[in-house]
Amino acid sequence: MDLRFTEKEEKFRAECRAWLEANVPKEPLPSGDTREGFDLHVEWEKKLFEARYAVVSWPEEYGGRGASLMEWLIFEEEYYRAGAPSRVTQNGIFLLAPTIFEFGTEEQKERILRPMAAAEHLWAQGWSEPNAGSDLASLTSTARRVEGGWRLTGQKTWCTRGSFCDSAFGLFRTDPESERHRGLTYFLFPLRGEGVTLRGVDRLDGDEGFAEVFLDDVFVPDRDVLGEVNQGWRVAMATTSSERGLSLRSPGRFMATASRLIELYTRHRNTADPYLRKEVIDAYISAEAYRYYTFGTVTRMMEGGEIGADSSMNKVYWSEMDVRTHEAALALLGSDFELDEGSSDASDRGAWLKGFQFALAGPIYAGTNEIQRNIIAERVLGLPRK
Amino acid sequence: MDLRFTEKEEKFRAECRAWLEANVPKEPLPSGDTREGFDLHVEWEKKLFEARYAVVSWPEEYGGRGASLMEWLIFEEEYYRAGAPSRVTQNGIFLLAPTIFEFGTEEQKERILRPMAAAEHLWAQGWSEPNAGSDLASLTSTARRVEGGWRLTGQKTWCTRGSFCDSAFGLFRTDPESERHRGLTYFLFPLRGEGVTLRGVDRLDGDEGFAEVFLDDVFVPDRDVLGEVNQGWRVAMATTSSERGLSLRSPGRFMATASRLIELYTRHRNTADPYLRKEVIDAYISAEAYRYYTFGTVTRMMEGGEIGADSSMNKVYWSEMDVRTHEAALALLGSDFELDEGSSDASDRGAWLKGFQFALAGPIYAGTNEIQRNIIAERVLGLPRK
Amino acid sequence: MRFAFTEDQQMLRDTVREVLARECTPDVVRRAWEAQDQGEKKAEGPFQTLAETGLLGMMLSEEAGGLGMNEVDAALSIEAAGYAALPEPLIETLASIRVLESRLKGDGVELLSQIAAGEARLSLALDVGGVVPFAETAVLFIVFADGRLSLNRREEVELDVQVSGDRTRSVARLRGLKAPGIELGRGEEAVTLRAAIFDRAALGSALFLNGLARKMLELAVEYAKDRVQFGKPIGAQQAVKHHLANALIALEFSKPLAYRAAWTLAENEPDYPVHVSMAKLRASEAARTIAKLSLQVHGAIGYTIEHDLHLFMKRAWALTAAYGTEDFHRARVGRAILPEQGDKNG
Amino acid sequence: MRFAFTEDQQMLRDTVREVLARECTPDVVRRAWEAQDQGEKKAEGPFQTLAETGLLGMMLSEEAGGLGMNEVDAALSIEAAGYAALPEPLIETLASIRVLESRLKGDGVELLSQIAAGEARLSLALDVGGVVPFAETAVLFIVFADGRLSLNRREEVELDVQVSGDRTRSVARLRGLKAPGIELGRGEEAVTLRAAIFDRAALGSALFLNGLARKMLELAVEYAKDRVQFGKPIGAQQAVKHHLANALIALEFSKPLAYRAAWTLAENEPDYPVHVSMAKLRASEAARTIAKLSLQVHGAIGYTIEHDLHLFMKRAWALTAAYGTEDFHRARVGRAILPEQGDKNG
Repeated sequence: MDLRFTEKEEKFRAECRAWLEANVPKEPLPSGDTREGFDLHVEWEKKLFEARYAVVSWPEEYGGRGASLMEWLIFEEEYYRAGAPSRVTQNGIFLLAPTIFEFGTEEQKERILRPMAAAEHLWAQGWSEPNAGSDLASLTSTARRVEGGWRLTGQKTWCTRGSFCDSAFGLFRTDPESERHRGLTYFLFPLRGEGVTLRGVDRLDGDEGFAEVFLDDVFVPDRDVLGEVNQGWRVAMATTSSERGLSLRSPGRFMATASRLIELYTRHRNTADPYLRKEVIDAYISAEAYRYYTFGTVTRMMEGGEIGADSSMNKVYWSEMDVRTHEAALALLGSDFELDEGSSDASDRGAWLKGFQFALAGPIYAGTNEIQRNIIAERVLGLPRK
Repeated sequence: MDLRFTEKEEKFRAECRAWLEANVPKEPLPSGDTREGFDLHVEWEKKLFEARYAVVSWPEEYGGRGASLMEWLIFEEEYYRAGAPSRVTQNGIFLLAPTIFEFGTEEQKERILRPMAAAEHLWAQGWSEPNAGSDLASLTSTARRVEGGWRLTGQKTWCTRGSFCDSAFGLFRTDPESERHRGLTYFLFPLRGEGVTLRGVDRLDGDEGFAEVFLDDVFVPDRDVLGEVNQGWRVAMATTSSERGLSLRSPGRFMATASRLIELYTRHRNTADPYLRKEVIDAYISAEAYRYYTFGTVTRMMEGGEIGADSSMNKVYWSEMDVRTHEAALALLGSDFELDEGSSDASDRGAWLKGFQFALAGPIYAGTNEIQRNIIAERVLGLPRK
Repeated sequence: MRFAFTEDQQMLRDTVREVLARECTPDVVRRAWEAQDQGEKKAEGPFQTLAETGLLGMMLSEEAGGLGMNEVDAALSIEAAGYAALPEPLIETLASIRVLESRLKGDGVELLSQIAAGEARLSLALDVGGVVPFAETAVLFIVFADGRLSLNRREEVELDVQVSGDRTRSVARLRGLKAPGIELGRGEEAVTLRAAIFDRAALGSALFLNGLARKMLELAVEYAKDRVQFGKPIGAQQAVKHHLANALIALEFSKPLAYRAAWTLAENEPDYPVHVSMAKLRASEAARTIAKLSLQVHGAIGYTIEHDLHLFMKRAWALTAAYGTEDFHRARVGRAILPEQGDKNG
Repeated sequence: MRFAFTEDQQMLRDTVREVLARECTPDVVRRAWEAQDQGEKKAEGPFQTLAETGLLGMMLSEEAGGLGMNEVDAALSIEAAGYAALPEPLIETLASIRVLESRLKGDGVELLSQIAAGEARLSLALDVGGVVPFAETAVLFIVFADGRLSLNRREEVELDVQVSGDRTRSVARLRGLKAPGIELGRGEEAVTLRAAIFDRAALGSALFLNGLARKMLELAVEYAKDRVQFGKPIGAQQAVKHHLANALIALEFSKPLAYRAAWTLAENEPDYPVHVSMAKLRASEAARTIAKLSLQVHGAIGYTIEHDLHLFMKRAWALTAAYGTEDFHRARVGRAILPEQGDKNG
């Protein structure tokens, strides 16, 4: 055990910090989940890519720096510490890319990864269907074999930023006789062009965060099948595990939130109810626990271990911590609780109310916390399924 | 709505208070769940009965005062306010008696009720079996028809104060072909005599609170069948509903605990962490909410309504409130938390640690809170069983 | 001791429920949202119909055209309005109309009838620097500023428009007064009158929150029965059952505190503030909890503004902070039951 | 940054586990309970065998017969002792033996070997008026009184016997000293040495609590797999699954804080107290939560002293309050990260 960062790690941190301090926009960008904000975020992503900070842990050939997982955590800490914009590329680089690295052909890697990291080609996820949410295996969208490829038909929903992206990835039933987890194939498919209809869906906080995607006999060439035909479930599980686990929610994000909470408390401490001091301290400790838990996970992975079902613990923990931290912040705001981002008087530009609403999605998406707790109980603790 | 007590109610309260102030032992009795304490508690119960305070809501002919349910609540408030001893008759008067009033023959009422209230004949419950706890319907103890009565064989467990009581009540399978809820009969059976073996089981807090009862061909005359043969489940449900609902846990008990917590806080407030003020206020409000909720229930019942599945809400609420109130108290005690009743220095004679351990049983007994939540969801909210 | 509502009180509630079920559907609430978002003037709607039932003026004396009713009589109706997420200043009107009756003379009396008829919407601006609801739709405001309590027309009040998470509330910051308006009281008297209104508005919020909570719970129950995943309704899953059982418990143990507080106000019991505080605190906590549980049961669909849930959830969030935050009310209970700790925190 | 234990550290843990699995079964712990209840002198047992593995003296320098190891080396072994609910002053011994080595001279050095050999049990009495564990079985006490830190034989210490909820702890109140004993430090130095021992004991308690929590969780998991109700194991019920998942999460996010605190102590990082406090607070909270969940899963059987659960649960409760309560440690973290609020509460 050595909890000092190595000289190399410290040097990397210093570089990241310096670049971010010089380059992060002074004024926060408008939400990346609105049309206007999206474009500005894409501009930022391009800048990040040019400086080779878009995907630090990827091999250099795809625009990364070959950084270690530990260095990636360091980058993330610095990124959130600097208050840098949220990543509109994240569904691509965190959900799809790990699957491509594991299952993709060389051609797919060459063609897809660099434009994804460079924010030249934007990716949305297309997991859920109206009747297949938690129960992903009940999906009914189909792919029909045709000359040189497949024809996709069906409806996908909750495609984050789907209205603004170029392509999406998801599962389709390629074996019409199949049921549940069998006979599914992992496809990359276009969000524009013939047969594709998009409908934006406004999120709780008012941003057009989601799209519904209607596919009517949309052609997808063979080269856009990821992994083997009819093996989509296995391929997809690799991705959902990274969504639930390490990638999407790095400790840096929560450390930054805890710091902002401490700052908010400092401003309000003379009027705040004394018990809020407890809430603030607990929020800080929770973020610290998450940080070191993650250092432990990353050490294990760097030494050849796997995340596995542990990622479910991770997901339950960060999502509930995030809600509670925001609840403490809203209590500190007192009667200004309700002031939204449009308010001139809203504290921190309404970031706490918006952040609270976003936090409430945490226990739902990427597999509800109910499902995660089932996984923990069954796969980690070995309790009986039925 | 009229939240003033009537003159009659106020007069009744004043009478109760005066008698209790004059008669409640100045020093708390030893635990009624120990041999020594039990005998002293029985003495107290006899005194209570002589003054006609043992069963105020029962008809006068059985030793009661024909008091209204509201007056019973008032009596309970005064009883706990006075710090009077816990009731070792409670399994009889609160669990068995309501069933006898509803299903018993005149002969049973005459023979059983008054000695029960007078603490001349002490009753224990015999619901659970080693393999039938939450799942009461899986019980396997049997009753075999013989001349003039039945022969009981089997094992009952968690019989509170069973080692000290005279008789018990419980279900036995009278139809050997039957399964689950069918073919059961409600019996009153002896805890002493031929074929009965008792084994005391020490509870978490060290008191011999439980007994296991082994029955080997124990004869029970026909007159000790309560309700109809093979209708035991229906008869028993009336009793468990009063256990879960109003009877066992009157608001007076929790109001008294909240008052003691306030007093404890007052003593410790200069060293206590400020957030504990919040816990104390919340504990007080919870007890108040419970009190008025109960006034609502009692008003409804006095006007001809039923408790029904609402009693499950009641049970979950008081049991979790009780745990939380004791947790706040233990936090106030600081490093003396662990000092038990044997300690000269234990605050309030160790009542908080003992009370905490007792409170922890609340979410378990009388139907676990998990079962109660199922009942609330299915019977009150109408969610599907499967 | 009788802790139950009369048949008359329940009948009034039923009438209000019927009116609102017909005239204040979620679509109507949604239109109020959209109207605010687009800066439109508020459409006419359920408020007028409610006024026709006599609800708005029910607490006025019979001489003033009312029914001489009290806070207990109104309680279930406010709850029913919460259930419908009525996007109108009902809490504000009922909290203050009797104070207005006692103070308004001459021309002012005409205003009373307009308020009771739902023609002149009335809101409350009880703290300079505080958040004022319905700042865009109300034409009259009761303002507490500079030691005076006054009734002012909108153009007399300096309001700085803000945006609430719940758009139907069209909030603003009270900066002060531009013109004195009709004085209702000054000095000690103004403080007393303001307190009487504040506590009634806090109670009204508690009742409204309980109604919102009931609706959020019902939406979740219905969804849990209908939504099939893994081959059965999600409501058959024990985790979902327990979420909804917890929601119901939170609600059912909040309601008695609100009813009791209504009674103490109706009877003018001297300790009514502590009862109001218990009611408002628990209603706020329950509504927040139930919002969270309901959203969790709904999953992603509840996270969109296409679904109705958010209409109720955002109103609930806003009301938890209106007329005293949870911490304000808890501290007030604390002052009544506990000794002070140190020299603050009391 | 490498956050993992070495193979050597894990091997030591495995050795300790094996010894304890063999020699410190629940029955052995139970006998320690009963011995205390009946005022019997403590039986010999696992402590001597542990001492033979070198665990007690591992932190001594090699010159003093130890292994020159540190808090990180010991961490997993203390956790393993918690898992077995070892009814011996392991936390106390490991927390103080290095301070003793640095201070003891002449005849005192012989005591060190007796302590390391498990022959002379050592306990801590760091506050006059505080609760001292193992007051009946320890023969040596490190006492902080009157501005002095000293090593005393039992007969030199004024102890007022009390009863812990966990009988194996045989606690007493420290009233003061009857004889000066061997002085380890005075004034500022005594305060510094006391703090070094206190924080190590707090960390030891955190690790021990995590071990206890792991055991309580495992007992519940096994029970949930075996116990059949309604025709299936109760562990197939989602509510039980979620209880146990919550227990595991509480534990797994407590452990990293304890390991980090061990490292800061081993490295003598200047901010170690705040890390110790985070570790002790979270371990206490986790153990309390897990005790409650484990009991709930066990139902009535867990509520008896015939079942083993209570041996672990009561130790956990006692340790949450030992070497700083949760509130003490939270306040210490607060002082490090937050500005003061008013003139107290810091």
